[in-house]
Amino acid sequence: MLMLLVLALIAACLVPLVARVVGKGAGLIVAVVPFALLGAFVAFASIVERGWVRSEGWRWAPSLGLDLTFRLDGFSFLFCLLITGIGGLVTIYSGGYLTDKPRHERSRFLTLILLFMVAMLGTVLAENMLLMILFWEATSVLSFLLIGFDSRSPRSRRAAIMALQVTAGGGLALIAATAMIGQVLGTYSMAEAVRRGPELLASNWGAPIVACIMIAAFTKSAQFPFHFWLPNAMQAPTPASAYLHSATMVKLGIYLLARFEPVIAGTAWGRNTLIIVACITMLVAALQALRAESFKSALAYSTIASLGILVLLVGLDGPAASVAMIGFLLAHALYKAALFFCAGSVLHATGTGTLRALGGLRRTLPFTALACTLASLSMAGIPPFLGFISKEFLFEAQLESSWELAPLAVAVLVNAVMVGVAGVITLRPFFLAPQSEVRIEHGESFSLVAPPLLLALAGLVISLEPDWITRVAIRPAVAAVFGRPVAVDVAVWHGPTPMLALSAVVVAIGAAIVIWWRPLHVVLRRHAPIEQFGLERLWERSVRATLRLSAGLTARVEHGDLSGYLATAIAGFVTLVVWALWQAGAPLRLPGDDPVRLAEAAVALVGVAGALAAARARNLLAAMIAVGLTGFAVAITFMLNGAPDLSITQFTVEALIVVLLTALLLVVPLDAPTTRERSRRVGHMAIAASFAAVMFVVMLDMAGATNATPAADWFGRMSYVAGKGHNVVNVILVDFRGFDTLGETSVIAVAALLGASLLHARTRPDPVAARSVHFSFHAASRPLFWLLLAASVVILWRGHDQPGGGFVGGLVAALAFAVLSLARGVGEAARALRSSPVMLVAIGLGLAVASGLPSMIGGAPFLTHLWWEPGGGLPKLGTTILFDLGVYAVVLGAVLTFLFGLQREAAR
Amino acid sequence: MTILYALTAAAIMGAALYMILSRNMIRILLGLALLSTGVNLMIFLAGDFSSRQPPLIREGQQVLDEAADPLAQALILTAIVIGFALTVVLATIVMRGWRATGSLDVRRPDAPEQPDDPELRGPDAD
Amino acid sequence: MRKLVAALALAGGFLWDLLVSSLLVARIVLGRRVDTRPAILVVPVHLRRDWAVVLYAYCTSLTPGSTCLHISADRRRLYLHILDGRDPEATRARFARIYERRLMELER
Amino acid sequence: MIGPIFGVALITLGVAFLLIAAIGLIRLSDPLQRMHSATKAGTLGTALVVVGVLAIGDVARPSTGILTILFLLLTLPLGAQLLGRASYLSGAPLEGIDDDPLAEELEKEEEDTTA
Amino acid sequence: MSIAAHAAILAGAVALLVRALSAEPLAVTIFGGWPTGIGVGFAARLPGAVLVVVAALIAFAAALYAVADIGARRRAGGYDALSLAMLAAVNGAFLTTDLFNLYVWFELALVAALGLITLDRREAQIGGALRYAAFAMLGATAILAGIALLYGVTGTLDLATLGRLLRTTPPSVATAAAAALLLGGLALKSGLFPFHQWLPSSYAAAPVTAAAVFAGLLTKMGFYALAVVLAGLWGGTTLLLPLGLIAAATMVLAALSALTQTDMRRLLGYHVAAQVGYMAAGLATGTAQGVTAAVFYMIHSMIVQANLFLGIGAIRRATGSWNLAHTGGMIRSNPLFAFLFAVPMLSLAGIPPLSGFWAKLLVVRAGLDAAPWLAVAALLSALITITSVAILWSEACWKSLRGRRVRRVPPAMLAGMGVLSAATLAIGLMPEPVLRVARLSAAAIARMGGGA
Amino acid sequence: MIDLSTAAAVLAVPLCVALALAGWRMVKGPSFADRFVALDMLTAVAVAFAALTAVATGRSAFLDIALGLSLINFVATAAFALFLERKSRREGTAR
Ligand code: NA
Ligand code: NA
Repeated sequence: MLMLLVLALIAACLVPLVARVVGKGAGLIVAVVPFALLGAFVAFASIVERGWVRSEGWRWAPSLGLDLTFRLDGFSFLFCLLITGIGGLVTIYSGGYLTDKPRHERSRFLTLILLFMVAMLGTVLAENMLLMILFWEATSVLSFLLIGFDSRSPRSRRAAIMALQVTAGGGLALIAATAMIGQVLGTYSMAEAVRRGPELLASNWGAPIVACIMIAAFTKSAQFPFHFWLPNAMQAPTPASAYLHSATMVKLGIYLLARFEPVIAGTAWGRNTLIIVACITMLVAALQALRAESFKSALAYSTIASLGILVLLVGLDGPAASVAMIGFLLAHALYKAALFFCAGSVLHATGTGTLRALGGLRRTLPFTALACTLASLSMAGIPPFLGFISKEFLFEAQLESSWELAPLAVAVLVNAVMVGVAGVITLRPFFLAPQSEVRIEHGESFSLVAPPLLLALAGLVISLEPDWITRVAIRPAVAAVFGRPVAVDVAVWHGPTPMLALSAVVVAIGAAIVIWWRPLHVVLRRHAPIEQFGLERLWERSVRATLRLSAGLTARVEHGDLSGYLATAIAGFVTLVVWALWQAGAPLRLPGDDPVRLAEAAVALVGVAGALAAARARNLLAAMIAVGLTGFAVAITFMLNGAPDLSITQFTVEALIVVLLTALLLVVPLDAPTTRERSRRVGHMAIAASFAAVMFVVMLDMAGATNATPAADWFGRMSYVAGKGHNVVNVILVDFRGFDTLGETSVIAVAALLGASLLHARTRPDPVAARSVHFSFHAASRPLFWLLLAASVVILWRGHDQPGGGFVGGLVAALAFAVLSLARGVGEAARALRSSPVMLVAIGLGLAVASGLPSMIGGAPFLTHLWWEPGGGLPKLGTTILFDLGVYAVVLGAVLTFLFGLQREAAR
Repeated sequence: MTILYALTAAAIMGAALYMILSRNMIRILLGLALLSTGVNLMIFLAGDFSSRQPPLIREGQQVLDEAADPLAQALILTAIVIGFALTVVLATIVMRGWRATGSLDVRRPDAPEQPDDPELRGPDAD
Repeated sequence: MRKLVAALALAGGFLWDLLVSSLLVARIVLGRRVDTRPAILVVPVHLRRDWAVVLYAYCTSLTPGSTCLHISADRRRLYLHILDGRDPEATRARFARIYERRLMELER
Repeated sequence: MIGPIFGVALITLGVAFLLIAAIGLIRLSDPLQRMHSATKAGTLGTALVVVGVLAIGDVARPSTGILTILFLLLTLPLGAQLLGRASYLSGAPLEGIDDDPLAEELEKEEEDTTA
Repeated sequence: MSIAAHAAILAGAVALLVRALSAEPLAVTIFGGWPTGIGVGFAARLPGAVLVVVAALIAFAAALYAVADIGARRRAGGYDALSLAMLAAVNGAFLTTDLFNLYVWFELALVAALGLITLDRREAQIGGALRYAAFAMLGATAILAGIALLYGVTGTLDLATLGRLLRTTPPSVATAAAAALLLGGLALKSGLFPFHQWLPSSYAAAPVTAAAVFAGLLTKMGFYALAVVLAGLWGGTTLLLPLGLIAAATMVLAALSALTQTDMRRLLGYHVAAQVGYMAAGLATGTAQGVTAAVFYMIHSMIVQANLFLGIGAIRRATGSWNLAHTGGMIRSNPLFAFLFAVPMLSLAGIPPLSGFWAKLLVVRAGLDAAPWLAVAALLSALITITSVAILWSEACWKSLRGRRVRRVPPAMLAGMGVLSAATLAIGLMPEPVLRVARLSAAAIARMGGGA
Repeated sequence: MIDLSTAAAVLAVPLCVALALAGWRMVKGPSFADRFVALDMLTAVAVAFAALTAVATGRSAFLDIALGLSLINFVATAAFALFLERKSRREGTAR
């Protein structure tokens, strides 16, 4: 079976390409594929009729529980026959139907149809439920593509989306059910699931599994309250409607329910639910069928009603119900597909599908009229058509089941309506006189006529010569569904039975409906409450509500005010920390005895004062200065606590920030009164304060933890021995954790790239005129520049042993250039550099990386530094110096990129 | 002293966050710079800072005496420089934003601009 | 040699002035009532070289409560802000005596 | 023995000057006057502190200390000039100044350059 | 040139993965040759190694695509260097053995992303960049604070050592808070609700090739770190419940927001967030199965999201608009494109047998085990996503574009998309190896504290 | 013999007062010039702190900071002074 499917898949992709070459006859060629498949399946008949099951299995993704297992039993076999047989006819019909479309579209349509066929076959053959879902969802997607095939029409697109929402939503329910089954049983085998139904039901997931299966089935088979997508799906080209939306796809829900009937029956509410839903569906659909104005929508509603009947039959207990279900499934597939073909032909011929506008087509479309008549007779359940037999089965099943009469009454009524609809759709377009002239655009052709005629005749032939089909298809199917062999007697005449009497009642009421269709139709159409009853409205409303919710949500969440976003984020952080603390319930540790040192405390408080002043400042410059004050205080704090490297770096950074930010502040207004409302300010204050409070508590605990600093101690011991440096911090930066530093250097390099891109240099003359500077500064700037540059080199060189290094060296060098650019303009500073800052960055990054490479020749890891100690009073030399030099160059180049860029930008 | 430093770091972070919640881009920028200062102080607290001796091995010695935590200092140094780089990048972006819109307000409709240009075709056409 | 002497004298005067000016500021600041008479003072310059002018401005900026705010475009005048502007002539004379004269010697 | 005591004394003196400078920053009435206090007393104060450290001996290399003092002497007065001019130009309040020759000069220079 | 470089990177990444899969014990390179726990190292271990491969694949596809999207002006603006820096940052994060080093890579990614966002210097880009920068720096602060707390308590930054210490010592105030701060900061970086607001507007601002790389790499980098921290260091914490709530909210609300977006970039931006929600849901289950699901989802989602952005860039090229209302007709004018675009779209919607289905299935199954409400949220989000995808398809591919000609999509763009679509199909049809890798990854993450 | 670290700790207190006063002026203003004069003052205070730390710890490394500080902070002062001039000229508030 896998081979069949694979071949079919390949054929589905390739064969329809014929339609790009061949015109009308393409359908006939393409139909070879389904008919060949049909033949292949018929070859299995000998197995199936013995009641055997053919299984195949390959491993696919065992750890997902996904196996390529297929299972052909009577029920699948019946489906396969319908899928391939009707599929063949649909392809033929499509060839004749799509004559108005360009060839490539015809080809695409046929591809979709064949792909759909493969997907259907896969669904009914799959034994592994994940595999079934795969095909099941494929049918939904292909249905989406086919409904929207006429994609220029907004109605098609809307209908396609609606159908996808409902059926794929149902697919999700199936996925959920499958996942739960896998959860309980540890397997995704459908047979296992059905066999071990009691186990499923005994688990926690029993009811959800059954409910999800029902939802999946109801959506696919258009049961109340999910039925509304099907009439809309009639936007699909008619061959697709015939195939997907009446004969095959919509029956997948029935397939699923029938397969899981034992499990469903195991719950107290399973059968009841099926029957109630089915009855509601039937009534609603019957009513809507009478109100339908177009040929196709009348068929669509009658299809829904028929699907209701099938669900009802699944719900009823007893063997007769299974027999009836299979019989009706077959009969319906045959006559409904035929009727759809006829509807398509009428639409194709006249360009209109409105029943009231049609009439007298029997002359122009005689074969279509014949096929329609035959199929309608079957649909109406008139003997000797198959529809009659299946109706007899239906009534028998209801009488035999343990149920009350209410469903029977509904069935009678609905069947009567079916008779009425059958009458109307045959008489109205073909036999009654037209109300106005009906223009014929296309006549009949073989491709358009043969399929419906064949199907309609099949309905007659099977009922008259039922033996073969009963033996190979119906009986095995019933046995598969019911679980054991059941005697099936397919015959037109069983003598005078209660069922016959019911049939007579049905036909009588049906005849009345045909006669009074017009007034009935008009009255029903006028009746507004029925529109209200339409769940389509409800669905649309809920979709609209969802969209409104979406828009509202987006508007609320993405309001465009960054401050609101950040407030949410900070509040989120606080909430998370508080939650974590509450859950951890650990006691708060406090730092040990650690006397307050007056000077340090004062410095810290100055830092706090600066921060608070910055937060309060109305003026941006004042805020910047206050931030600088805090930076200063923190730098002094570092100094007081044994961190000279940090201190000097912090001081340098503060100075550079002043230099760079003043360029920005030069162009913007400094006075920036708050735009936050008072309440908002208070809220923000609370958020900020709560974060601060939480962090305070947490930091206390951190400091209170016993301090084990294994890595830091190691660094202290090894810095000189292994890293040849007295300054442990620098050795960590360039050697022990040189890779961090390389990453950080890359950050700076990339920042420089960004700066160069955003602040691209212009060739305009430098507008910063020297005369606007105090002459003292102008004159002193050169010596200062050299002084700072020299200092930076000293800092760089000594960094390995004394406070300093590449970072701070580079920053100080940047300050040197800042002096020059402030005093003499950017142009002169840039000239003093004798290179572009970005080039410097590139060279520096190259140096830093290169410094780590030589050792790799010896097989050591990247960034293993090499040392050369010449002795004799000469300084030791190592690749770390190269590394630090690289860092120096990157930092210098990057800062200058921004410095020059911002100053140029400010001078514009 | 530790408690006081914890308080200081927390207060700096709090003030920084309050600034970040402003609607003025430059305040946000300054707030972020301040925030990184606060966090740096926090890392400092995370290290062992019981000693006030710098982590510099004395001349002629091979091993570090009792000194402040060198690893924490190395981390902070990295953090300071990265924070500085980001502050400057942000300043550049703010500068560009000011040049483009003449506004420092961060509020703006979140629907982005739609330069629908049917003739737009070059590779750099956004 | 003479230049060296001049330079040393300049430096000495400069350091002395630094001390004096600081003490003066201290007196003002610590006084019961802050009593200043700020003024803007124009000091004529007779130096020729730019560096000398700049050095002159620099030195004046250290004397008791005075700072050079501006050097005229022709480098002929210094504009000083002084804390005690009661006797401008005396101040000018003192600058000329202590700094300008020695700078002139250095210039030669 | 003498070194440390002398050094600490010098440092104390320096700190005192710094304190005075800071007080001046508070007590003086306009930015230009405050600038006098901060830069001049500040320069001396820091210089004294550094000299004190040198006097204590074996704490720091003399070269470092001397360079520090030199740099301080170089930059603080220069900074004062720049700040003074900037304060003046930016229109900071100048208390008690009646006669302003600089304003005329700047006006003239402005005219010269635009002409 | 750029394509060749990316192909070489891809080859190197694959070699790394092979090494990771075969190396027993773990292959770690400590840069500088220092001992473990002292120096900063890269480990060729899962899941990092496989994510490096995925990242290289995405970068390779983007490089192909860039031939048509990134012209001389953008290249002069440093596009190549910036995107390579981004790739380096992401790979660094995937491979590092050190917590602080991880932070450094985040910052590198941030700066590179800012550079890419502002590549054209347009007003919206500046706004998007500012927004992104403010958020990202806030997130980085939380991360750094968390790292500081961990360092303060344990004195180490080595992930394996940290994991060992954290699992063997009872929770303290500081470590609990560190977990929370890391969760918050990394949730922000991953674009999880309610920290996701930076995502749509900054993705919408970047040139679309860059946005594709962001979608593939940026948020996943955050999520990877989240997985390493929560599942690796702590091995499940009390924060799983909040993470679950965040995940559920992200899945549902972000998908819901996507529904009504008209700008395709923003629409996909919300989907990026929603998809991270699924991964977080897997993580939030706290089970090995959940972590497996998360890793599988991550591999799938990186490829698909990047491809979707490449796709909308092609639509924009063909129709001249980002606005769904002004797009259309792609299926008729560019059928090959429509096919290549359908693959990631269907995968995003979770249609079997594409990668997204298996990913969602794994998340749902993991959710059923641990927190059924997560599974429900995942399915609800899937339904919304299907609708959103259908709308996107209907508007961009089906609808006819009135009065305007739809141009051809350049072959380079199709090539870029083709690479990723093929990858998506391959994962979908051969989920087993990927699942195996995901399972090994989950085990590797769980082992992290075991010192393996 | 004087205990140098105690001496340094004692001397740091008046220095802190100076720091606080400068900080107050910086926060208070009122003019920008005032704020930056105060920042300049802070440079001096910071240098003194560095020197005191050197005394307290006996490590010359801290005096190196003092050396750098004087140069570094001058650049900030200069940048600010020029900013003040140019800003007031731009906004027409120049004297
Ligand atoms: Na039944
Ligand atoms: Na600690």
